[in-house]
Amino acid sequence: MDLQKLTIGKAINLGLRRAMEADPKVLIMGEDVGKLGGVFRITDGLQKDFGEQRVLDTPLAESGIIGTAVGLAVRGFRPVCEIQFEGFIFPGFDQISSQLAKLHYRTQGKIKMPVVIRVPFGGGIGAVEHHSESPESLFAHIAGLKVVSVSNAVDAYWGIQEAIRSDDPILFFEPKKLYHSGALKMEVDTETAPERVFSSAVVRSGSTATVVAYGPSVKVALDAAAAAADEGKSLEVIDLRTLSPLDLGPVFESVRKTGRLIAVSEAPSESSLTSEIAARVQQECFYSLESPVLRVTGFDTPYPPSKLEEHYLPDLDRVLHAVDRSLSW
Amino acid sequence: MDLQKLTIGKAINLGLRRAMEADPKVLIMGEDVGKLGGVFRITDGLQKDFGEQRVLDTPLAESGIIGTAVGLAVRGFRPVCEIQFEGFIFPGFDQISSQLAKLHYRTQGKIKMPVVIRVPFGGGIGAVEHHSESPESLFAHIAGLKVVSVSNAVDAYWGIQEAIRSDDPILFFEPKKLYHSGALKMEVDTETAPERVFSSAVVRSGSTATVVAYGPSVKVALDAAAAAADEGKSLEVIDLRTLSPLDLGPVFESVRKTGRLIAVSEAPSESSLTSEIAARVQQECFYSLESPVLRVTGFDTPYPPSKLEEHYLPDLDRVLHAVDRSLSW
Amino acid sequence: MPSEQWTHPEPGDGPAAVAAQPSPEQVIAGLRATSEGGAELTQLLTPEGQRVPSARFDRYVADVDTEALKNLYRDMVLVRRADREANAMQRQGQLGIWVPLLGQEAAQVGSGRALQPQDMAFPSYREHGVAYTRGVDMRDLIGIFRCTDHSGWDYQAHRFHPYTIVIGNQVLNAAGYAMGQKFEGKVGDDGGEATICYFGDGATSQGDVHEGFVWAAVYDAPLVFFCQNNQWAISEPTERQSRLPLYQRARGYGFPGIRVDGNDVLACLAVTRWALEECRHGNGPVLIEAYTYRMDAHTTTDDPSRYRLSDELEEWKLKDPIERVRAHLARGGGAGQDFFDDVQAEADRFAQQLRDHTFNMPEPPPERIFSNVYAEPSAALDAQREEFLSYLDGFATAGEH
Amino acid sequence: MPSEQWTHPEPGDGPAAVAAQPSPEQVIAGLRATSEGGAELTQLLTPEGQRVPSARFDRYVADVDTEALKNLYRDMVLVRRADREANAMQRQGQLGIWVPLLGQEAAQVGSGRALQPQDMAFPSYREHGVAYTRGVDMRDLIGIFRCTDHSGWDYQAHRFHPYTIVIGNQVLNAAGYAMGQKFEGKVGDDGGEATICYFGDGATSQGDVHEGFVWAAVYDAPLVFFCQNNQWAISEPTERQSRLPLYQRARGYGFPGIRVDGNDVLACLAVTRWALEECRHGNGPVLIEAYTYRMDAHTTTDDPSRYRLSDELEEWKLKDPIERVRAHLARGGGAGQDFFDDVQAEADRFAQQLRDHTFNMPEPPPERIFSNVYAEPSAALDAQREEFLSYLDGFATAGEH
Ligand SMILES: Cc1ncc(C[n+]2csc(CCOP(=O)(O)OP(=O)(O)O)c2C)c(N)n1
Ligand SMILES: Cc1ncc(C[n+]2csc(CCOP(=O)(O)OP(=O)(O)O)c2C)c(N)n1
Ligand SMILES: [Mg+2]
Ligand SMILES: [Mg+2]
Repeated sequence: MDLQKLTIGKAINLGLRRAMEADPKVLIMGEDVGKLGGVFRITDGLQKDFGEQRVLDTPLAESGIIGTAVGLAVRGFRPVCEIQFEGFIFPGFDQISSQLAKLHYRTQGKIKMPVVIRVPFGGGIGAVEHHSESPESLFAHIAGLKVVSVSNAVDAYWGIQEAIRSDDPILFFEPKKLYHSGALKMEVDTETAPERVFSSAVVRSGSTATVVAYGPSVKVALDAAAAAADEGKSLEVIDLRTLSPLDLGPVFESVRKTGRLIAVSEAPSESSLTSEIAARVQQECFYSLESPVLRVTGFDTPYPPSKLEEHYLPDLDRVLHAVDRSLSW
Repeated sequence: MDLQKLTIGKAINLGLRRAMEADPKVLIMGEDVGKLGGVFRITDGLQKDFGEQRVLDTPLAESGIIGTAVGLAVRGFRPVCEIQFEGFIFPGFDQISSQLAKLHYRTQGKIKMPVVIRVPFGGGIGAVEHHSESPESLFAHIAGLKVVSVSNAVDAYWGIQEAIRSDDPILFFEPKKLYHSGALKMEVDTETAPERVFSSAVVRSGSTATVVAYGPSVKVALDAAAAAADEGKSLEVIDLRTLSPLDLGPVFESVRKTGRLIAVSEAPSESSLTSEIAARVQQECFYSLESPVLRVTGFDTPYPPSKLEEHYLPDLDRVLHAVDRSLSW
Repeated sequence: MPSEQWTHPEPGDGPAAVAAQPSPEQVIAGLRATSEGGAELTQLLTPEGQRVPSARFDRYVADVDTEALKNLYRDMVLVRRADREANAMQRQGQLGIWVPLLGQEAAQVGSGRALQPQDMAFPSYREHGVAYTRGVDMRDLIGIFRCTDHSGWDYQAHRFHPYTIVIGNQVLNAAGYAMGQKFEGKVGDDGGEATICYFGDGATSQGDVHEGFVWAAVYDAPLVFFCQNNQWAISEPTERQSRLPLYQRARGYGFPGIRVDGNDVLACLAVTRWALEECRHGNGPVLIEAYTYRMDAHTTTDDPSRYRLSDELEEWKLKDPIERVRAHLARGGGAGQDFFDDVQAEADRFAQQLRDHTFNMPEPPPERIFSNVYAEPSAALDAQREEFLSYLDGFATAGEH
Repeated sequence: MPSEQWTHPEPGDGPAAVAAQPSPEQVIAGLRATSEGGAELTQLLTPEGQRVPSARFDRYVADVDTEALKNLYRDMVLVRRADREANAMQRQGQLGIWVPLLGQEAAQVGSGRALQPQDMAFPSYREHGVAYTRGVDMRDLIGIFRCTDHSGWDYQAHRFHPYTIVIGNQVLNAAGYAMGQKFEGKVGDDGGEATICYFGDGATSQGDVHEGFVWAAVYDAPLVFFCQNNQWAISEPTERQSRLPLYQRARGYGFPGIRVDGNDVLACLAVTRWALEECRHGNGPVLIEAYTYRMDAHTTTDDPSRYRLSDELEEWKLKDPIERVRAHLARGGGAGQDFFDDVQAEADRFAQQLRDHTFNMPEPPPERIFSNVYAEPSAALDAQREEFLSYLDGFATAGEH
């Protein structure tokens, strides 16, 4: 057993390295991913060790990155694209929705699309505009794509490898705020693969209410659960991990037990993933719910100047407030 | 009072004409909107009467259409862009989400974005790929945009004018299947403006259950209500008209009366507008709901070959089936 | 076909037909602009069927003897006949839509026949002629237009990518594929691989086409950009997209651009062979503008009389891609009436097969909606399928449907 | 500043620094490629401060006497001083990030001063020097980088659009604006209007920039595309974007492209004036490539030592845009030490004002989150705001925060 203490960022870096070692068809592509190792250093060292034909500093255009990745996949490669910040994925939206998501369906499975698009997402880093958004719901709405997110180093290390091995196109959302957090460093057993990363997982069990979250919000939910425990409330926390298709079985099970659900996400709530969770839970757990599903999310506004982000982003207090509202409904 | 019997398509055409007469800053832009009058003929005759500087046959690129419309709006124009089919809006997604939606917010209101993007959407016309989709939820999730849809000639005629007069960027979704339906021709009083088109409206009252729909699905809902009446069930039908921000007051009110809600849309259900409706209604009407909010939608797949669309699209039977499920929950 | 099909609004819609009448000056300017290819047009066969020598390109068709030319003629006749048949079947309600290639046979057959088996082609949506040269059975293609399927051939076997409808997308996909050929070391000698990518004059405005140019140039991808300038993007003439002839676009990127007579099958063959050789040997990419004309409507839902004059069509008929080969063969004694009659008869059989197949195509089953959304199954989607199928079963059982 | 700021991973991250070491040949090739502008570079002032005559462009700066040149010098010194101050303030934690313009003062001041008041400018995110020439108070600009605001000046009054971060977007927005100038009949004579649009070398790969070229060409828009080729797009050299010098990109679209020494304020002024005149008179668009160098990091979160050599920087220091004007003024007797000292003192005061302002900027109130999402109010959003504000009030009342 090879145990390594890793940040989330380093875990992805190491996972990418393992995937590249395992399969010569795996390519890394994106802006500044080569010499610089990416603006977050997630691809650090890979170009040096695998060369410029496997780690490509591409021209500056996201449609180009994704559109050529689609073609490379048709050729038999397994491209892993990095989008520098989630706010810059939009020029690539068309290639994602029109080609990447649909080629397998269009060709009745004759063309596989083993493409991973890595997207650092979310706020809390004190950045300027377009660097702190959470657009994952947009991709969850597009059929043919898989959308996942990780919240810890173990899932990051194994998840990126699972994603790269998958024959489906995957949007891989990475909680940029937590990349280099020393506090979140974890012992990762880099040899014993878990059965499957991209299913929902109960990460803390409890009985008073259920909190479902993903990506950077899992930490918020866990912090809230710890705080709630001090007040004698026992929160069950579920990390979704797969955002589309959703794996809501564990959520239904939990809600049938607790009767209450709070869904947490940094994204605006309107027509979002948390809407979907509420819609499905109210249907599947209609007679179990003791209060409506509540949502703690970013507001339905553009991402504000980041001096205001502490107000915009769900935090421990807002989650606890929602728990209280749920309990006193 | 000037009464004219109009199809939806002709009503939009006439509404565009009125708006252009009323304000010389109104421009029409898009592919084939000039001499051809658009592939659906919605801009028929406008270039002839207003000239090539007010009705622009643009180069073939949607980011270009929307990106230049943004600039024209900064200059003081009021561009009305036509996207030829909803499946071709994606190359323009970035300009919509990064500039059109955000410039007003970014500049604290100093720059207004009075741009209308007309999008023929939905299926049922026996078309090839990319010509039958319903991507409206994606735009509903983006803060800063307004998203609306019309289902009849009166709303079409007045709605397009209301949208063009608005200082906000508006995605105007038009039910292409119904454009030229003679059966839906309506007497439109072209002189007496209604107070406001873009609020939700009860279009048929009832007491057994509520059906909420928009765009082409309103007809399906109304047909279902007519059929249900024969079986002694009285369905209340609400036409959303505004999809973002939503105007759910009338829906809440109705659900408090009927206790049951069915949301209908051609779009896939996952992380969609109908998810949002379910999420909000379960919260606001928690104690009124006698059964969960049910959804009748397109499936979570790409739009299938259109020989299969009769199965894919919500129809009268599926709506009635959902009503039955709701009643027997 | 639903009655609301998008080009059939109810009649009496007013003045647009008038707007479609250009002024006499516009007529003349339009005719000149669209029918003359300019001095830089590469031509090996004149519209009259005269073989024009070309110091640069003759060697690329040195192997094209009379037999080979007859084959090219046959290809074009078959492809046109199938195109006309499909067009007719659309009128008869057997197809939802048809995208005619009429007039573009030489551009498609010439370029398609230039490909080696190991080469890859990325079409747009009008490349039925290229599909044919890649060995795609046209019966496997018709489902797209009958709306029973989104695509239908074996892409690997034929090295012919699915049709792409979203303008420009395939150019980037092709650039990626060609990069892959390069990365795999398949570029460099006579046996090397290359890729060709088809798009229209209108498409050149799309960002994706530009990005395809950038990527292919930066990665020295073995990619031939084959732009069929058929003068129109639906109702918009090429002047709405560019000030300059489109082949000149390549100048700004640092790779060659060339204009070929797109109605000259020999020139298209020669120029495309040259371009592919360049790519094969690592000197890609190359842009070819095939100067041609869309002789029919944009699609069967289009009505060109609203935006262009029949004079223009008449002008282009004189440059018909098939007629010039026939004239050349007939005049040079390479083929007699028997040959032409045989080809016509074969074409009729070819079309009849297409028709028989089309009329007898099965409807796709409802569960197809849910098939192949993902390569790895999704429990959520499986549940959706099961629910819907049992709902349908309910009707069947109840006999309601 | 959060500790997770994206360029500060925990130390000891391994071999990337090694990967950043190019070979000696790469060093030489790199130096040559980036520091020589080539034969077609328009230059009016050599790096040594020598005035080079230009038959074509001298007339565009005929009015630039010593006084005017001193003003340009002063502009550049002030702008650089403010840039350095802001950079320092970021290091001190007063700004979230800073985007330095160091080295690009001549390109920005020269082009910015070429504008007439009626002209419009669309910047990217590094154009603090252009902002200054448009009369934007740099204090109104600093909020973006302190993250208190997304933008801060009066765009109409200054005819200076908000900064645009998404690469390439503003090029299309500028094309639209310029079309508007044309549609309003503001083009055609000396008093006409024009628009200038700024973007980088990396941006040229984006589809939006291409589409901007297409639109401006097709609509004869009075638009000057001003590309500051500062040799780098973060860590990627211009070779990752193009085979050819970027000004040649214009060739494929049918409008002029020109390369100017971007470190020569006089040449930038002259060439931009020429280009604006062309546009003003209806001969637009025009592409200018200002050949310059980003002397500092991409932003304060960037570490250029990972991808480029300090030799390169040293090479470019010899071409400093301010030094050459100083040398010219000093040598020609146009200005003495007093003048330079005065300017420096003024610059220090200028920077001090910026600093004072920055340190005293108020925090934006939470309700700002909800302001100006729409021009016309939304009941749904109002409810969200009210709920949040009363939630916040709850804390205040409870004294919990
Ligand atoms: C992104 C996108 N926008 C619009 C359309 C609708 N459309 C289909 S074909 C066409 C014109 C294409 O013209 P051109 O590129 O010249 O090809 P041609 O049809 O003439 O072969 C348009 C606008 C589309 N398919 N994709
Ligand atoms: C669409 C998009 N993709 C990526 C980025 C991230 N990014 C910011 S600046 C930059 C490099 C830009 O280079 P260049 O155009 O040369 O301008 P410069 O910064 O050198 O002035 C990148 C990749 C972005 N802002 N927008
Ligand atoms: Mg065309
Ligand atoms: Mg640069």
